Amino acid sequence: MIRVQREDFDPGAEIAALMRGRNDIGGVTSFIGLVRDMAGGDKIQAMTLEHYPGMTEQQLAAIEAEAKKRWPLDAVLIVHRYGELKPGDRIVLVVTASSHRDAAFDACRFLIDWLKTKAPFWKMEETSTGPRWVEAKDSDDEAAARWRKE
Amino acid sequence: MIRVQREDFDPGAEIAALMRGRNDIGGVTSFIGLVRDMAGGDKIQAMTLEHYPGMTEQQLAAIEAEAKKRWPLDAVLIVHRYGELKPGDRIVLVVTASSHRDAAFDACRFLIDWLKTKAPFWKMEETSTGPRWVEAKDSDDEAAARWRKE
Amino acid sequence: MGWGASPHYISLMKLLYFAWLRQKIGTAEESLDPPGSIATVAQLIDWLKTRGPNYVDALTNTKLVRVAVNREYVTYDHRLKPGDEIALFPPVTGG
Amino acid sequence: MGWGASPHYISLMKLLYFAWLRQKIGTAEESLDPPGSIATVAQLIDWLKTRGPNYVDALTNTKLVRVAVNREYVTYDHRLKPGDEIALFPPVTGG
Repeated sequence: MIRVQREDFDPGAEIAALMRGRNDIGGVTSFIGLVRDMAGGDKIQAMTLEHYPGMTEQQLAAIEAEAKKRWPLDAVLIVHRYGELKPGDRIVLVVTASSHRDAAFDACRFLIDWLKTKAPFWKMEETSTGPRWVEAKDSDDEAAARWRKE
Repeated sequence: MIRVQREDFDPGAEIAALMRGRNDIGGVTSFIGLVRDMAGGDKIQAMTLEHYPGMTEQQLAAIEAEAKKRWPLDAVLIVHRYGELKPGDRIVLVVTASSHRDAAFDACRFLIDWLKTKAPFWKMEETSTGPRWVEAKDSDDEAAARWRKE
Repeated sequence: MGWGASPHYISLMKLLYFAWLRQKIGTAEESLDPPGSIATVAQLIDWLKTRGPNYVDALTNTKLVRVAVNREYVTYDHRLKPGDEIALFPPVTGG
Repeated sequence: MGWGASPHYISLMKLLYFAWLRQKIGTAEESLDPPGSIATVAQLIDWLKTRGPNYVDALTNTKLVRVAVNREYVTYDHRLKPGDEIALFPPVTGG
């Protein structure tokens, strides 16, 4: 399941809703990404997340489908916010459930790694020296490359 | 932070409490282990978790300290229950927070892998054919061995 | 069939720009009618750069220009079809 | 110093048993006063097995018997000290 929204989300409630009525799930891994108050030595006052409506959902759905193809997952949830955020605010939630904990961990990490290099979101930070667009990180490309299949 | 308790826990509230007032955390990984309703082809009616009070806390604290030594973590939480549980009930929560998502993921997985082979808990399952003690899994030993340093 | 072999007429195309590409070009969305010789993404970008210094500024460093056609990532040699929705944007930074 | 070289007297020891080991032995905890020749965990386990068939049943397959002394894992050649808290239990299955 994927959701792209302006509103905040409650990780505990999201995880609980995903598990509701199911007693066959052995392990749930989740990742929450948050806005940090510092970046590159500068204080961050706010962050605006722009995205490409339509393509975002399509890419997230493709990433979810790929994860389900690769690992035996009982449930998947991706929630990603857009709009204006403050330091400490939640940006993204990825939840994977499986009876195999390795699968839950691997799939969760795969989802966040791929999402970071494929989902069309762009972060603009408001710093004390003005606004600036966040540059893509080589380390994110490398993290995503781990999951490439030949 | 570690906690061993009979009572259930609320993963969302635990994660929120760990983050409260902190704007410097970039990523939070968590793992929740749950009681499954089936094991080895048998229906599970209940599970009793026995533990070794005192040693449990000491082992969990040692595992937490080891994780903090290996990775740059902003926060760590381990909550483990004991006593009688039902299918679908939560058993364990591991939360790691870091500005580096690889560190958060690796540390969380390390903690659950090590905990499974070191923390003195024992599961007894109530099945339709009577009670039985869960046997330790080779796959858990192998998972823990991943993190062994030479 | 070589890519110059059969230039086809591309009627009105929808162009979308995001993030600093949007800011540099000065619009988020426009409908354009490029000449019929424009068959690929690379040709379209070259043609856009003839439209003004704002396009040159946004599109010169193609290492920083990602392209999606109809919401799927494509490479610069991708052939365009009439009615395509073409999005140009910098490397993504979500998550 | 070889491990048989200097047997020391172990006064009252606290023994703890968990899980099926506890069930087989029939108690969770006992205080015992083993003979002074008992210096290591291995010797203690051998001595315990002389105490009755319930101990033999619980302790014969040593591959399934883990040992903690004063709440830390130890190996079978670990030397015991007076006042030690010694726990015997199967491989753990938490998490």
